[in-house]
Amino acid sequence: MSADAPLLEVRNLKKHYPIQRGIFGGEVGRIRAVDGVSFSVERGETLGLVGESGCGKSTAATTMLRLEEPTDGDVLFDGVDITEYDDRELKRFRRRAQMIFQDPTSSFDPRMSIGESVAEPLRIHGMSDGNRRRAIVKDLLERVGMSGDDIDRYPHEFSGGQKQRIALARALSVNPDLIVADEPASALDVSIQADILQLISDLQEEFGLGVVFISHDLGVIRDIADNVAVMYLGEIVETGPTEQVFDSPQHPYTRALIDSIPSPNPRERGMAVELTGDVPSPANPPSGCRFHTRCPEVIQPEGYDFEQSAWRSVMNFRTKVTTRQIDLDGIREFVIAETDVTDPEDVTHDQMVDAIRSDFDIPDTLSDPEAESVLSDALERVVRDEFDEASASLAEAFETVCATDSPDMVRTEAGHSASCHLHDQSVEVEPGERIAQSDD
Amino acid sequence: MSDDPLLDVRDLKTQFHTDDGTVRAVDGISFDVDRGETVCIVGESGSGKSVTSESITRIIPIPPGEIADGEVIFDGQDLTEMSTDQLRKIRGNRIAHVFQNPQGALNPVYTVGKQIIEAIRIHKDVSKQEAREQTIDLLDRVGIPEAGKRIDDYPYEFSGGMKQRVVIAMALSCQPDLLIADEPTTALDVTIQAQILRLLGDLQDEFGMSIIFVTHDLGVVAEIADRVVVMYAGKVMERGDVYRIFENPAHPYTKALLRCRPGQGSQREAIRGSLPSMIDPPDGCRFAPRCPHAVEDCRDGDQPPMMEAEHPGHEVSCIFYQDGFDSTQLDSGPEGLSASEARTDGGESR
Amino acid sequence: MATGTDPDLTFEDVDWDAEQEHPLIDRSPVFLAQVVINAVIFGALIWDYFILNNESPTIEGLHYPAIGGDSLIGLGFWELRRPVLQFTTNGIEMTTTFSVWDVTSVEWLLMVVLAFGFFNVVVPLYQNQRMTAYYWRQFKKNKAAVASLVFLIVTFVIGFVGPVFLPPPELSLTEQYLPPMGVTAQPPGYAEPISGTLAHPLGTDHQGQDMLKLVIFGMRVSMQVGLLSMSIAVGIGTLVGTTAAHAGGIVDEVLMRYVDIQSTFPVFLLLLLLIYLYGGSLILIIALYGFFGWEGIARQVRSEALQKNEEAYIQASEAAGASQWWIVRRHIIPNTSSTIITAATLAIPAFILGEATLSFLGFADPEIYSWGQVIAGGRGDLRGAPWISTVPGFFLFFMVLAFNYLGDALRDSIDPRQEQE
Amino acid sequence: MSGMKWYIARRTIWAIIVLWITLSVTWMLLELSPNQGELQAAQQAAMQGQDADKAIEDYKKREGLDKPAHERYLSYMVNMYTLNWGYSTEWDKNVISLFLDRWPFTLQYILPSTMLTMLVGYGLGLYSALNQYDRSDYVATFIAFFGLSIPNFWFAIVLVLITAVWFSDLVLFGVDMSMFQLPVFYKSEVINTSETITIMGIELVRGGWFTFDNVKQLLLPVIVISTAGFAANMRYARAYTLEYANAEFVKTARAKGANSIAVTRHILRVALVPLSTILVFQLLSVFATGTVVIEFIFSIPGLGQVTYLSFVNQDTPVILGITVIGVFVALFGFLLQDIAYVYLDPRIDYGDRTGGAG
Repeated sequence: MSADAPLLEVRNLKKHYPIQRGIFGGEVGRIRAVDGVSFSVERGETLGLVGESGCGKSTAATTMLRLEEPTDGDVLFDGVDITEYDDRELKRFRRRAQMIFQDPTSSFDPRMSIGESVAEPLRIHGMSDGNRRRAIVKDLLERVGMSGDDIDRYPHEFSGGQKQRIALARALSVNPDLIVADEPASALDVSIQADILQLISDLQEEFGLGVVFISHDLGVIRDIADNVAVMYLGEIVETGPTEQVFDSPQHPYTRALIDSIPSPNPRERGMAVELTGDVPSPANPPSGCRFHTRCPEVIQPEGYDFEQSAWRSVMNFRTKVTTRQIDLDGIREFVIAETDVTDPEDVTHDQMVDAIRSDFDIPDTLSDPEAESVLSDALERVVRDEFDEASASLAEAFETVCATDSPDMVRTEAGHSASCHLHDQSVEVEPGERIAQSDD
Repeated sequence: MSDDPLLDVRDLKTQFHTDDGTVRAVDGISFDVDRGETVCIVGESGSGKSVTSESITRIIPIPPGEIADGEVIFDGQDLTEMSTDQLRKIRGNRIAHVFQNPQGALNPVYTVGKQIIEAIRIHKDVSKQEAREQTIDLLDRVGIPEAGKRIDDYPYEFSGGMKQRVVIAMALSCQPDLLIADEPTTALDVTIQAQILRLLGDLQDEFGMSIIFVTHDLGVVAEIADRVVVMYAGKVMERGDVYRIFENPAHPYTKALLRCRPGQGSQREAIRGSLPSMIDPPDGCRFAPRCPHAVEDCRDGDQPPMMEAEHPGHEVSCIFYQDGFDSTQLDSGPEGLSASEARTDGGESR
Repeated sequence: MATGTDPDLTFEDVDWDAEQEHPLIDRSPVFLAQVVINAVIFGALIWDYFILNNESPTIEGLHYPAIGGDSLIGLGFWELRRPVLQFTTNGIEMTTTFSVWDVTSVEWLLMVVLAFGFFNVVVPLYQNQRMTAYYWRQFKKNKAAVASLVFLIVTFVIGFVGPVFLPPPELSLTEQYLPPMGVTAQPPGYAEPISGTLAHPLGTDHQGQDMLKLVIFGMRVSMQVGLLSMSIAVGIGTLVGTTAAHAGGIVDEVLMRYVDIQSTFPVFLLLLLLIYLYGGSLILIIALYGFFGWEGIARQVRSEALQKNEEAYIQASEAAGASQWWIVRRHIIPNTSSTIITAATLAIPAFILGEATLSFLGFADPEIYSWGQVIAGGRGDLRGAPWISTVPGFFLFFMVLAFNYLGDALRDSIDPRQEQE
Repeated sequence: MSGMKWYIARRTIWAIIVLWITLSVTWMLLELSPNQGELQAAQQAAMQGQDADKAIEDYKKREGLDKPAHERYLSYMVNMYTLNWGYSTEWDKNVISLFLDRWPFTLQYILPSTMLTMLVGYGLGLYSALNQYDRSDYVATFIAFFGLSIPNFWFAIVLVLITAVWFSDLVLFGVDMSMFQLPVFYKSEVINTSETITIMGIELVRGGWFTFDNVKQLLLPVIVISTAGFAANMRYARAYTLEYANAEFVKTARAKGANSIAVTRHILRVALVPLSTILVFQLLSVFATGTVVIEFIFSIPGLGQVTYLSFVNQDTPVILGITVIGVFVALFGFLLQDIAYVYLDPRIDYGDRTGGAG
């Protein structure tokens, strides 16, 4: 154990879940819930882990505490790798690192009084004297703003906010060094959220705790975290001091996320950057930069010159062609629904091409004639059900580094780290584009 | 078109009869909605905002629910007087609903197409083929790619955001005059929420309908509302123009709500205590037990009547706006409840 | 260490290295009492089977001669067992038929089950009075269930206490087909209609056995079958269910596949087959119902335990360092107990009905006073003496009905899913 | 839909495996038990003053019991799968042809009972759930508990007492109830005679399956066996309907303006998914016991009666055959249930399990 080591350091942590089939469970694929994340937390510091649902932030929490076995990577606690711990050492570690959960209702055993629940970690770690436990629990309840007389009451007798206070008392009971809080305030009404967050930061200050605070709510993260790590699809895309990340986000995803928060000022409407589509499946994450399928700032290939929004649409089209996710019969039916044609046989090629263009919001003609010829050729082929050829020609013509190479985490000009090709010095980017904002 | 509002809710009371007593979920509220405008009903969970939205077309479960009193005038007709058969002709046709949880709002065992076609054919006398073509068109308009293919998919094959688009398409199937959206973005991620909010705005421009938008998120309110109704414990606390509500909030509750939004750092302040019992609500102003400015008179009698606050159309239910009180007192620092007093009350939750 | 606890102790003051040296084993007085009681029962059982001669009764000295004959004519049902001294007259030892308590295997089992029930249901309810009061408030709302509970308790007491004081029903050629009290009928073999009397409140059957006694002795059989089969089935079901849920993987697969197979095999046919092969003694019927009636319970317990495994309090306990055994014992089993208790309450009537059906068809032990047998015995005399078939049927019906109402109400009142709403 | 075919194929293979396992278990049980035929042979020999041991040996040779266990097992399995189920001494008939003679008598009341069980059970369950706080819900619930609790053999006796004994000489409100009197025992002659009678110029056939007389004598059996079945179905239907009655999609359907029939259809269609998984089990558990009891009480010469008598008379080949048929019917039922489930629930992933997702 070294004194300078951070309280918790996570290095390249991975958690994959196998997808099994059949009785004997042959593995046919894996869900990459957490796919190589690294960060560290100091004593007395709060790290905010933020991302959309399904980005793997909760899995990261349970894996870094070894509540689930990591697939790969190291977790250093006080400089010692906990993934190497045996059962006895793991139990000691459990005393020093505690967890708080999202749902205050289900995090208490309905058949135990809250006194028993708060005392449970004490019992588990060997305090056999009931009177001592009772004294400690009463003191704890008072410290989190409850009354010591509540000790014999049952969970259903408390409100959500109160239960979350009691959950904090339980986490504190064994005097831990680290607390991992998984969305501790998101099940609560906004009006009491602030109280719980205040309590967490008060306790953190009082006891010098390291806190990993997980949330999907950027506002909450901004209020409580010292440092923030933004997750997308199992990876961290940007990390740095909270104020810096919020004031000058360096990754397009972070920018989009911050812009998506509705502004509390009714005079500043409609400023949001709209991300198209949904988060892809972690079972089959996109190649290269995982965000490239939705990125509004995806880098254009060399030698073409057209609008970013049209480029984005062409990229979407390309993705669907490659995965053969364009259903010609469906488009034919769509044409019938939109036009006077009634017989599927009568739908012309041009109508089909137009329908696909409008479906992907691709302009009637691209501003770059060379690109337009590649695209219209590909569209023709798709309508003729020649997906492989279309896919090949599109891949050749519209190659982008975002889809081929995975970006490294680099230090940006703003002073903190992000993993995006826009900051990657080896990638040729036109001058104006490096700090490109959304185009509308 | 007349100058009358499209919807005029007057003194609506909705109750639920339970084993423990009568829950007065909505206890006499009034507001109106003009044609083409968006009215946001905002409040915490348990404030009665969802029940209000479901009482308009009486889709609350009856029993145990009951519309005990009040009028709901929609385009000149009182919906509370209507028979269920008459009301059915309005539901989905002239007033449509979108609910919070798109996961639950679609029947899992029918294709989305079948469910939208059903919505169309309930009100319009069209052939199945025609309804199908209209459905594809609707799905395309709400931004579902490859509508012609997706129409035959089951709900589980859609993501949360896409499901909500399907639900919106279903609600728009008969081009309603009024769309009631009950927390339609709460279950979604912020990025998807932004998509849905923009979609609703675009569709409103296109169809010219009015929207009642129920939410607890003031950010969303600021994003889309024309007018705002602030509810607390079954009562309206304040209503008015969105700019007034955000720039000059009148009611202590509204002020408190604005102060407890996340993202304000140390400025952020929680509202102490918790929601009163809706079975046996406190006397006087419902917010008085949690109000930092409450005085003796606040805890007597009924909820104060709506008073005009500075500007016409901006009304507030607070005795500080009545004669003999000074509403500027509300701007000063909190008094009344001391911090320790408010900390652990909370009362029994359910 | 344990004495003189500082009331101002806080969590920061604890020296965990010192605390961890203390033993973890929980030795509560209740646990010790349970061990002692079970030891006594098993000791007695061993004594009965190995030390005592198979022929001799377990408890001697409680000699109850059945006082029949002339002196007590007319007492009918009301005649009780009375201990009487044995005496010798003129060098001839006078022996009358006396009954002693030769504890049967069924009764041994019952004692174990009752002790288990007392320590694992009654004592915890007493210890957690706040929770018990909460359950009771919920349960009380269902008036029919409260009535059922009272009815069942009365039935249980009568069924178990009755046969201790009452001699078993006796065949009597002179008292056949007596109608119940207040009923006038003309049973077969009688030239004129006769009325029932107080001596036999529910009349007698075609062999002159007192109906009320048959009902009371039948209660005991039904209760034994219900409780014991239920205990076996619930025991196996809980074990298999929690094991499958907790172990997961191949263990889960194998156990649940076995459950599939067992539920495919028509239990009734299997019972007939096994009774055909091994005879229909009461203990066998109880065992068969117990060992082949648990699949449903196992499935329910498994799915409930799987659900509980997902609850945050399990994760919280794990995160606090609890062992798997701790989690199963402290969280999973207590929280699936409502499912288990409900399943148990609903399994009892099913087994009672099953045994009655078997004995109605004549597949059960003819030595046992089962209601099914009495009902079957009266089938031929429906016209002349309908009470023989109908009276025990009423009791059977109400007992099963009461258990069903009770189970339904328990499901509503102790289901934790409802508590969370 | 190839996933579905594969799923059904797998379920079929599983059914065959289960059939094999149960047959093996039955064989083992028979092996382990004292052989009745052997004992009979010995007794007979002893009574006739012959050598009992030799008689047993002869018997074993005759029945092929002297061969080693694996050969006996093999020939048993072959016989079972080739429907060579042996000869019933009691009925003096091939076991298969005995069953072929008898099954229509069972089916004729089982089929209407199944229909009644489902229609009344689901109908009443749906109705009582949709009127949850109504008095009618309490009444329906009581009816269900009544059906669930009444022992069917006793219920049959009580019905016989009322309809056959009391109605024979009861006059109620001036109406002679004897016209409603129902026969106590089933008369199979009704099926076999082909006499016709003429009432008011209309010619009526008196013999055959679909005749008034036959329906009349099946009335009580159908009522008794349906009562037991519908009660359980009603409880389940009510529980699942309640689960979905306040679901969001039902609210959505009502918000669309759907009428109560359409709303009910939405609920029922979803509730049918879990209901389909227990229906077969419910029916089987009621019918397995029910047929034996009903046919015993009403003397219906169906498979239930064959079951009862074969056990009473210890007719081993018949007992074995009945067991196989029971297992087969159950397996077939569960297979149907699996297929129905696939059709009812589009979300099913055909049994493929995914490891824990994040």
